[in-house]
Amino acid sequence: MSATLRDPAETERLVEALLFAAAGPLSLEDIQRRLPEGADAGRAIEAVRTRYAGRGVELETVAGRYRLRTAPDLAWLMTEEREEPRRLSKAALETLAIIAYHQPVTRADIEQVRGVSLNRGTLDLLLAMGFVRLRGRRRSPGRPVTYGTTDLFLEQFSLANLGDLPGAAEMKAAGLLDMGVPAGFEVPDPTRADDGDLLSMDDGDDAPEFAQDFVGGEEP
Amino acid sequence: MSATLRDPAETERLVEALLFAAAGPLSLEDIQRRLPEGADAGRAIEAVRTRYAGRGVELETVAGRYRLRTAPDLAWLMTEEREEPRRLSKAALETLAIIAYHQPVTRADIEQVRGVSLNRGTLDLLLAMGFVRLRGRRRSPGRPVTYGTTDLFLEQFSLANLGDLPGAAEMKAAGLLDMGVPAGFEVPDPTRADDGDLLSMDDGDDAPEFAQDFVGGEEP
Amino acid sequence: MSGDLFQSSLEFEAAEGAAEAGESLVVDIDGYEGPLHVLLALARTQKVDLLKLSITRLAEQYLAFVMEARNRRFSLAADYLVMAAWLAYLKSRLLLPKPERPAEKGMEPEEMAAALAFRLMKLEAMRKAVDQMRALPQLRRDVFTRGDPEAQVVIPSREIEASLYDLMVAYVSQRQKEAQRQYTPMAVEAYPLDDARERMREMLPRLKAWTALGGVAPQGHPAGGPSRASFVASTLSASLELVKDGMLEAKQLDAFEEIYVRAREIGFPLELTP
Repeated sequence: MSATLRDPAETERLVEALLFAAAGPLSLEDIQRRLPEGADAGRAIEAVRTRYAGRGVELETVAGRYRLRTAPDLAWLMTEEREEPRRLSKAALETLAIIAYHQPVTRADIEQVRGVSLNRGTLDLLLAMGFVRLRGRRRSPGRPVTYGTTDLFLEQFSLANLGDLPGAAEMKAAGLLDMGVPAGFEVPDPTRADDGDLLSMDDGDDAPEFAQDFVGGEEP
Repeated sequence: MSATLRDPAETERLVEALLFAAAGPLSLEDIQRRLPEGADAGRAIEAVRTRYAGRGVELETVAGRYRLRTAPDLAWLMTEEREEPRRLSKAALETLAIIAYHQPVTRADIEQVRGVSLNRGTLDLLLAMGFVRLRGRRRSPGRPVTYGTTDLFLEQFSLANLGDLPGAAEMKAAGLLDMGVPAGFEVPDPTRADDGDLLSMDDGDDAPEFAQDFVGGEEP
Repeated sequence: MSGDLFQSSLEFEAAEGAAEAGESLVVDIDGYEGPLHVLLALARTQKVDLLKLSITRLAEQYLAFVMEARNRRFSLAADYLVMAAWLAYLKSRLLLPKPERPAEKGMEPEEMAAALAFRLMKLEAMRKAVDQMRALPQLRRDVFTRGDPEAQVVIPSREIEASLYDLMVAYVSQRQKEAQRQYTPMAVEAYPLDDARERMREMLPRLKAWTALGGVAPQGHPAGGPSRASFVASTLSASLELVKDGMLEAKQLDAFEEIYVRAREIGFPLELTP
């Protein structure tokens, strides 16, 4: 085995792997120390430098230490890509969960479950991302708008339909309902909610005249 | 400049740099989207794969996406980068294997294969580690929740897709991945002998095809 | 499925050795997940294709295992005993001559044996799969992606990073917080005045000397019932009624001071001092 390891081509492979996986630049000593006895680190480093010259990834020497980095002329390709992963805030995820299980829900319903007032931006974000939609107005004083989830929501969570949302039994099975839950804790079945109980969006009290414009087709 | 960018060698450089700078595996679309118009991402990826074959760093397909990683035979060299693996119990590993090879599976399926009831913490741990996910419900009485593996599972085990699970093809050919055969094992019950009922998995295909299984399935 | 690739675990070897030794079966029961795992270990000692397994022999081995475990006072879980009973039943059905006409319902013993063999094969396949999965190159154990975290600037994900599990956790935590916020006032139980009156009347003979009202009123019970304050209040009300009836005297040295009561000699008229 050691014969193979003194093989320059093999040593080059090792140096390549070390440089790639290192959390920062490595010195000649760092590399030599980690190579098997008898391997020529210096020569291997130069071999790696030659191999990568002109490629998309190059060997760079900084303050006497070595590292692999993307070629400087490709910086344009990289800078554009500094995008944050779309991560939902805790508040947004919690709001989404309540809408999913309790839909159709009003803003007040959500606030009641969460115990804090709902930041306007949270709901807007969920609407803008396409996970939440308006579902109609509730037949109750003030005719509040209700919210529900969209098909995109189902897609995101790989659900065939709302009936596939995990219920209380699964929450229990997943160990989430061990403590602090009152007797009679129930998870509503979102499929039971029927839009038939809701008024159409244009029926709101707070925009009565304006709404008429949109009903157009139904008017004689 | 655009002439240069459609040059396959240049596209290869760009793909190399993108893969090198990526925080996780990139899909073909991820790469194509970032390349200039007209560049052939697929061809460039294959060129990179060929170029790196046998080197200390190689191109690998995991969960249908691409990443650069150190060559598996150099594991011995990477002592300083190695993380202490999180130990999974024998029960957890067996459960993970059963889910991986049979997905989508229910809790009852897992228990049937192992002949013991599933410790509550086992599935929770796999869910919390992100190796297992909820996949939907089976269309059978009680509508039990089914489980499957995640992309993270494939990334952890360096698998291009579920079809690459070791021995999966042989097991399937030998009928070992069917759930229905051992009817009547616990209690002889002629009504259960009809394995047509028991085999009806959600997507009707027990070959673990990695796809967004439930997306666009049925409308509520 | 040959057993060659199967990597024997230590417990497995223990059972194997034990089974070959026949009577002197020594097993670490804790090493097994369940009866099926024991059966698989025992079946492997027959060194045949699991489909050609002698179920009767397996049943005997298993029954010996259970017997031995019980002799050694291992407490066996119920499912081990259920399996033993089932195997004993299966064995007897396999050994009995076949009835002239087939049983009207239920499976033939051969089918049951085949089903058992299938389950063992399946479990063995999964255990083999575990070993093979362990041998796969694992991230951060065998293979490594680029190490420099700051240089990783290309972010692949376009989807949001949230799983159904995250959604469930978010939902449950909200509902739990909601439950904690709900305040249900406990119905206050009062010490009935009638009870206090009756009790004071009974106590009168013992109140010859001035006695602090606090000592006269019943102590509250930590397990429930009326509070100490209610006991004191009702006792005071009852005492004042008795004072009015001329059966009790009460005095208080100053506002907020302790109130003292004592039984009044019968016959003394009530003196109303201004």
